[in-house]
Amino acid sequence: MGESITFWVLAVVSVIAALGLVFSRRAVYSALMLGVVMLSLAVLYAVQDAPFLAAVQIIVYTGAVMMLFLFVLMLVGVDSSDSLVETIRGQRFWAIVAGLGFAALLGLGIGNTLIAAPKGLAVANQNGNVPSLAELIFTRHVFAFEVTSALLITAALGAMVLAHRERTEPKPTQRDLSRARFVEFGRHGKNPAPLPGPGTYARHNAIDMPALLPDGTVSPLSVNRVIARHEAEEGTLAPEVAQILQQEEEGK
Amino acid sequence: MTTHYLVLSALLFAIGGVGVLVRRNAIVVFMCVELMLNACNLAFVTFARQNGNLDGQVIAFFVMIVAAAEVVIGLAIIVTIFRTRRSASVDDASLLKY
Amino acid sequence: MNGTIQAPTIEYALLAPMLVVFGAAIVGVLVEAFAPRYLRSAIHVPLTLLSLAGAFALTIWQAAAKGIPTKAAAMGAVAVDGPALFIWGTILVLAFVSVLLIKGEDHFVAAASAVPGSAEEEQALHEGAAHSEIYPLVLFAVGGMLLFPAANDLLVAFVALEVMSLPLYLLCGLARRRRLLSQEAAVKYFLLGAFSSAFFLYGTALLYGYAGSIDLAKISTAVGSVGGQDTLLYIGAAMLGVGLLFKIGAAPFQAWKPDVYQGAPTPITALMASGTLVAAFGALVRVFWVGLGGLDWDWRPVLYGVAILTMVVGAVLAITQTDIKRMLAYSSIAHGGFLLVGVIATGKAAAQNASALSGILFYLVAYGFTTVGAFAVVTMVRDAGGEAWHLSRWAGLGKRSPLLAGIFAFFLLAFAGIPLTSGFFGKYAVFQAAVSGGALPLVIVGVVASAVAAFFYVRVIVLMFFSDPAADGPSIVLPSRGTAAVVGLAVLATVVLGVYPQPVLDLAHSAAQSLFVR
Amino acid sequence: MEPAEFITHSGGAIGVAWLMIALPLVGAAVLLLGGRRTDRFGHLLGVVTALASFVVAVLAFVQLLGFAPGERRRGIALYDFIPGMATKVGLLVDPLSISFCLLITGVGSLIHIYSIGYMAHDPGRRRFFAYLNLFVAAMLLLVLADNYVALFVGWEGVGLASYLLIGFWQHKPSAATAAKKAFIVNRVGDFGLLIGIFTIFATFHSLKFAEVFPAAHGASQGTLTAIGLLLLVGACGKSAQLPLQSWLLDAMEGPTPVSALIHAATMVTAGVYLIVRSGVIFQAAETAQLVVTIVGVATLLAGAIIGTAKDDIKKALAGSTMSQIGYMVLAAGIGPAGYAFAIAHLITHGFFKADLFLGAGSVMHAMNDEVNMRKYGALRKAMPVTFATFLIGYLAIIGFPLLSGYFTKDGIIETAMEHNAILGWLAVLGAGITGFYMSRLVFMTFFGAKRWEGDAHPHESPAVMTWPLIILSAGAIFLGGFLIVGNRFMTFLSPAVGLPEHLPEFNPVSLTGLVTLALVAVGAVFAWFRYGAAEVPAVAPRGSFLTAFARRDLYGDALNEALFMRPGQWLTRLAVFFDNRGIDGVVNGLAAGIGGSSGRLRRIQTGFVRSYALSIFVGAALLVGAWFVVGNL
Amino acid sequence: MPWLSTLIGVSVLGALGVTLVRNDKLAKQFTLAVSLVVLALTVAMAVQFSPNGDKFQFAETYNWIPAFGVHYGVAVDGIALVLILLSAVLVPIVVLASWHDAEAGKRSVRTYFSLILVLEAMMIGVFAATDVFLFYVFFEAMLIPMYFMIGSYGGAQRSYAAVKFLLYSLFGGLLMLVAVIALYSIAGKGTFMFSDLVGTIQDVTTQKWLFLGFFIAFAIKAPLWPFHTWLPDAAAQAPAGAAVLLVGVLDKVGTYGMLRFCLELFPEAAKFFTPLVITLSVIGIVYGAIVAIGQTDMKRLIAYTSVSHFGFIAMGVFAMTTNAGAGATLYMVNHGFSTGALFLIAGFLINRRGSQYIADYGGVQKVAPVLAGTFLVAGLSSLSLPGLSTFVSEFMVLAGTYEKHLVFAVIAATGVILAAIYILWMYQRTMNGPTAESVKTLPDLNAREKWVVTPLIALLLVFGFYPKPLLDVIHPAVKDTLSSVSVTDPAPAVPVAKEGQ
Repeated sequence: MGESITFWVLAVVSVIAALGLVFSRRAVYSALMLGVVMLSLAVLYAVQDAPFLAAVQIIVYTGAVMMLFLFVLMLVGVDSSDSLVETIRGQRFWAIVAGLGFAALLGLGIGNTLIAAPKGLAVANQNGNVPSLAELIFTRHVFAFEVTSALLITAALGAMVLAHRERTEPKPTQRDLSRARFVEFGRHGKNPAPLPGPGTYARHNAIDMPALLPDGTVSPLSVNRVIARHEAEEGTLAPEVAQILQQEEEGK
Repeated sequence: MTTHYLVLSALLFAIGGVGVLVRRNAIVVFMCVELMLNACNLAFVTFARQNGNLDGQVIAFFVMIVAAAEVVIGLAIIVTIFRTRRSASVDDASLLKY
Repeated sequence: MNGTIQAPTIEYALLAPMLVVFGAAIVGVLVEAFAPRYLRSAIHVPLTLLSLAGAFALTIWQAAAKGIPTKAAAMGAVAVDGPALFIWGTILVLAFVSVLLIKGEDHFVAAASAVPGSAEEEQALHEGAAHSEIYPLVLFAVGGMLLFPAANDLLVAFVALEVMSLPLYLLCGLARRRRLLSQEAAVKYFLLGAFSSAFFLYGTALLYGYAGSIDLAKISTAVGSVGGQDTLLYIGAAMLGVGLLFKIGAAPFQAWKPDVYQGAPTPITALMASGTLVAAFGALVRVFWVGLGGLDWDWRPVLYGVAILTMVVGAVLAITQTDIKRMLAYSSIAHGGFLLVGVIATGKAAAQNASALSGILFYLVAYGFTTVGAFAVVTMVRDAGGEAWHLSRWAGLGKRSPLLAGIFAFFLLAFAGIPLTSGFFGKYAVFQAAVSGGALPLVIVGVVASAVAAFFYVRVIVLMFFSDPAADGPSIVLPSRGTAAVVGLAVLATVVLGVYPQPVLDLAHSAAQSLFVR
Repeated sequence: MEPAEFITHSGGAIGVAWLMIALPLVGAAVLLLGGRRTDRFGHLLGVVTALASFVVAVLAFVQLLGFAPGERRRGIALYDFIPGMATKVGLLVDPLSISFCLLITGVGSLIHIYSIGYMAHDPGRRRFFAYLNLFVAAMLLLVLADNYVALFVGWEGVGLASYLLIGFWQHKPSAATAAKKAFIVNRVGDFGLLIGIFTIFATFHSLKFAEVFPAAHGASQGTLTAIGLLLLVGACGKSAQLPLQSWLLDAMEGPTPVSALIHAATMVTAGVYLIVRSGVIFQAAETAQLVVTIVGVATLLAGAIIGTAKDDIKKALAGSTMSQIGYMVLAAGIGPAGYAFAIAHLITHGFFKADLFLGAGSVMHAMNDEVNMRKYGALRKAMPVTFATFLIGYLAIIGFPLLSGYFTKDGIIETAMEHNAILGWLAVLGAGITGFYMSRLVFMTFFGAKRWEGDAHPHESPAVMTWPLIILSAGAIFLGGFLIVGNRFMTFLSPAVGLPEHLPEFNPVSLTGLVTLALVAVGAVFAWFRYGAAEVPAVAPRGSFLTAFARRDLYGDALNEALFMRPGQWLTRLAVFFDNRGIDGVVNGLAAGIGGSSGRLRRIQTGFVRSYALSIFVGAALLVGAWFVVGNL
Repeated sequence: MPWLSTLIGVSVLGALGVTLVRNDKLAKQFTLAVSLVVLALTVAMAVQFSPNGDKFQFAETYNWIPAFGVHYGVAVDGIALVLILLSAVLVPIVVLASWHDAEAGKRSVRTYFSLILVLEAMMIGVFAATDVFLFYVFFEAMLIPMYFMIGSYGGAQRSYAAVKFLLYSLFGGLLMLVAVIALYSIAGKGTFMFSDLVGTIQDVTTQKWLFLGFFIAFAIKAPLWPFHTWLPDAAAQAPAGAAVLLVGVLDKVGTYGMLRFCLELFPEAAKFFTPLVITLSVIGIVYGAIVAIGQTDMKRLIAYTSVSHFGFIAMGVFAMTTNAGAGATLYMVNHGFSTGALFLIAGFLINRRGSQYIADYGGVQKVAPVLAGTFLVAGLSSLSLPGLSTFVSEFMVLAGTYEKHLVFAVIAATGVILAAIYILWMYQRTMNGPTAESVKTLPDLNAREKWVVTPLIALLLVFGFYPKPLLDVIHPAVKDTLSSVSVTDPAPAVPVAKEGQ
């Protein structure tokens, strides 16, 4: 009975989360939804006499893989949200038709199968789940296990190939950099100093507020462009900031 | 109960499949693939109990490893193409066609 | 039962070819880590070639000296049987040839992490940087290819599939020129590959649920004995089929092939078109014949349809292609369809199965060599911006470089299945098996598709020989020794298999005679 | 009396009868292959070979006469031509063939000689003689063949020679067209003959006269009738009988000696030869015989009518030829009673018509190749020898008593009258018209006022041309009487063709004969008033409907054009269109269809990875669904 | 002595040799020498052939691909022998005729002549093959050299024509491949040797399907109506020499195949399909002739005449009487000479004037009488004038067909009239009439060209009057073929007393 309740709760949660994964505009939400699904599944694993897998699911999947996803999402730009307008003609329609059809086919197929009562894992797990799994992995499936190493090496190698760039000249020191900044200043008059920080006041303590110059006007240099763009979309952009950005735009 | 688990797994698999079809963000697409793999794992675990042997669990374990490796490669490729195109939309990668 | 685990027995000698390849790959990675940059290539190339040659020698030694084993190795995970050994030999030679091609010219990106067109890339190019990681990656892929057709259970098959595919996903994105296309190919290949392997996995899950095991042999026994769960079996088999058919590029799962073949660096395309196809077919045949052998009344009509669709789609779509690599990709799809005809040609009698299998094996060898040769020629026809892919650039090549054009024309004729080329006997062997297997209508469709396919092969010949050369036509690169060797070998194979196929047929026969171990 | 047995022969002149054919053939070969080198002596070689052939013919004739009448069918075997169909072909020397041989080589030699003069200034004279020789050889093969295949070889061979000679002045489009027309119309006849031969072969499995004729009675009536009619079609083509007559008038485009030799004296009579030679078959098929006689009568009238309206001297003579051959065919259709008259008329006609044609040639030679009789007149003084010989020929053809034509033509008319009164009276009518048009021709040419044009200076032809005329006119005078009186020829011919049940008796004052003479006289007198005494207008008056009818060859060409040429052209255009658009269109359309579907189908490959995924997804669903369906079957 | 292998081998080695010669002129002379050697060897072989001996002589059989039951098996019977002779005779003539053809487009001369020799090897091979598979191999492989000859050295539309030719033939060939495979598996003998396969297929329905597989391939090759449309394009675009080999020899493989394979392997089906095939043939005869009349391009016209002639040959093959069969075989040979002569002389003419269009000519006889004369003789042979060998064969075919299929033979015989129209009309338009301005300076045939034409015309004439040497060889083979189809000639309605019996 307990299993039933757990199942139904988690089934509903995981399906909703899965739908959320598919239909949320923001990639980050999708990622979080995926996390929810994974956690739900972890519990379901545990319920089905697979404690080891449940743990691995949480540690490896939710812990590592999801983090990787989030990391890349951040790298790619967390602010970008998908437009959900379909551009390929008929794609969404057929996708949903096929999805429903597929689900119906699988659901009906499996649902209609006469399935006997589960044999249960009591026998198989009598030495404990982990030792039994270990025995299988290191005997019957040892070859697959060994070959998996090739997979992991490939993954590491691949990541290196695509992301790592070998340095071919010495790394510039602080000294070099500051020298370069001033050379630039001398040539083009570019400000060698760091940009001004955001405005920090009693009412606002956030990076989305621009700094004020001594004359009370907004310092364009302190405006975070990414945030400004967001706010412009949402309509919460302060008018003076908007004005400045406008001016800058025209100035170009 | 087995049937219930299986239907859930089928549902998740189908949702993942639809997700691959409708989402444009490569990362989300990839997440949907992961969802499909998770659905498979659920089926494996369920069948393991159903059949009373641990093979299913072993496979699920392997799937997780494979998925991890796949994620690394996949994300590396996606990042690379993002750096080139400044876009994570899979629709933008459509020079090769017909 | 007090927690002691019996140590598994692993027949190292049997698995030696695979282990050599994997081992060399790992050594390669170590070289990458520890050897100075300027030495890496010099170590990699011989290492790779030697390991492949060694693996080949071990395969031969196994087959010739030690006889064909009758039991699965490595605790039943890997089946090193006649067909597997034959396929290994084929893959190893093709991989060897492809490696020669890889080392031949500067096909690969200087710095993969650099954004195309950026200063970094310029600089990398300027410094002559190169990714020597290619070689271990190729070795890993080849290792996967070896394992895939020998996998005796679905888990190993899945792992092998990934081991084979992951390096290829990467390699696809590493073309030196047209990097946008190359990266796009990688991303497409990767996403679709992952998508399809999910299907493969789900199929595995259902079959596991049905049979209670993932051993092909046990599934096979279950097919006859388990009742009431046929739906699981059907869906499982179908989904497994999706994963496998995707790898061989059968319609309607063929869409990735042209894009990926076009975008990938040509030597990698050659490797994929030859090695991967061979491996995937080996696995397909093993899964369908060994695992689902009892189900052939069900899968045969389905594959029938798939084969027809594949042949037609491949042949028809190729007609209007203007890119040489894309055209060859479609041609590869069509050839996949022809091979499927052989897969369907099973029968109840072992002799029939053996003849169908030997037909497929022979076809794979014939097609593999020809296709590697064809891609090798593609690498030699260059424009200012790299390979001259557009067909219009090939106009009049016959006048500019009669030898090369002649060789390419010969390959095309082999693809078209003209007698006295290897392609003819390949097609013949497969069709003959199919006819005696009762698949005559399929053969007729195949024949019509061949005629349509002949059109686009012939069109290229027309372009090369019968059209006047473009004023600023592509230049023909003087081939490196590697490329020249590849082309030479391919020509030799195409001629010899076309004129005197008997030895290879004998080999394929004796490989097929033992059929698969279970 | 039945024809005699065939006897295999060797030795003597008959044994080397093949020399008759070989000699002119060698001559032709030498002249054609030798090229310009033989220009100098080409004409002489031509004449010599023809004469040599004549000598062999005479010797063979003499040898033949040496045998008893019942042993005068001598066959000589030559070689296996077509194993299985025409094995051991050979030559047959019998009274019938030797008569032809003498005519062909005799008249042929004369015309060869005449041509030396006539063609003296033609640059292609050597070629001309080569063709003439070729003709003689082919014609001799035709009549000497002892089987239908060899006969057919000769048959088409003379057609070829005729083609070459009609188109001898090939630079004239009209000549080239006429030559082609002659060949094609002849081919229509040959088509019939060919089918006839096939029928014979299918029926008897033999084509040899010696084997077929004795067995002919065994065949069914239908078969024999069919064979007869088919052979008749062949005869119509070669002998310009209705409805295949149209080529003969056009054939006058050829040089005049050709018209004399081929299109009057010899080749056109081949049809008569064929019918007489196959007499056994015809006699067994009455229907076929009836058709033969009808064709003969129709043609003799048609030819005569055409002859009345022609201003072109050669065409008028050609009409007359048609008409005279019509007489022969009529006689040949009657059976053994008519055979001798047919062949005798054929021989005498050979002489006097050759005489007339060569005379006409002589006139044209004198008049700068003018052929329009309206531009002649009063030539009798300018060319006395020509006039005299022409006059003899004229009298012979209209059947002036005691000249050749009188005996032979009257014989035919009498026999026809006996056979069938309607045919007889129509033949009499034909004789009357002959009297008119031949008189018209003579009066317009030699009498009346000069109507010469331009720089015409008519003069008598050289001796090499006049001597043949003289010899021929001698034949025209005496030959008929010699052959007919006392049934001399009929008896001679009988071993080859048999004898009628009762021999005809020559009756100089029969009713038919008198009526015929009267009609001829009326025609001649009428012609005198119209063309001798009266002024001949320089341009032909429009004339009545009948005149127009005759002038336009009884609308034969118009009919051909409407029935065959136009629909043929239309059919050709349709067929070409159908081939390009229909059959080839289907093929190309199929190719274009595949190409087009490729162009459309490749759009499926959109380049969007999501589309590809969709196809995989849908494909997977279909695969699962299909598996279900198949699995649950 | 392995005659046939020697012939093939000499040709192949010659082809290789030609590519090695560095000098174009030398290459030509070498090719000519090789082809003459082959001719001499062929004649030497033919002399040793005994017409009443074994059916297949000079047999050689070696295992080639035991896995498929394929042998390298060659031998000749009378039919194959005369066709090999035809090939051997035509090749030197074509070589001589094509002396300058390859230079026109500035393409490789050596390749062209090498291709001719390759083709010769394959032509000999295809007629000599006694293994069905080997036959198929040659049948298909033969396309390739011809494809290159048309495509590389042909006229303006050459690539279209070449592709059409190749695809058409390939398609037919592939259908035949299916039939070949099916024949092998249904016969279940594990061998492709023709002699072992004869009579193995007993089931009539099976025979019919297999027959169709073979027949369509042959009908395309021959080409029979309505599969003919590739021929006018290919023949019109091919250089004259290639056109001669194409129409003169290659297409004969189709009718040869019908006679050898369709009849003997599937006798019941052959009988069943006889009305259909003969109908197609007759349509082809009349249709080809009518379309030929309407052509404006000389080479296309000649090609269409061949469509008509192939109708005669196919009709003769399927009439199934000794005379028709022997006639058809003889027709194959004669047609090679006759059409060969027509194409070559038309080619000489076209080379001089640079146009294939009939309308561009007129009055050539005046300026080039020898050319015109030989053209006329060739034309007359095409319209089967008695005295030329084509007559004998056409006569035999028609008479033989008439024995069994009266109506068809009569309709087919109208081809005789139509032939006169198309040939003479073409001749009139090109050679007769006033000399066209553009041809006034045309030279007459030169010595080389005369050497090309003379043997052809001589052969036409000799066999026109004395076809016995050929027929003596052909007859026993055809009789044997017909007896294996178990048909007999109809008996005469009225038996006659044969002379000398």
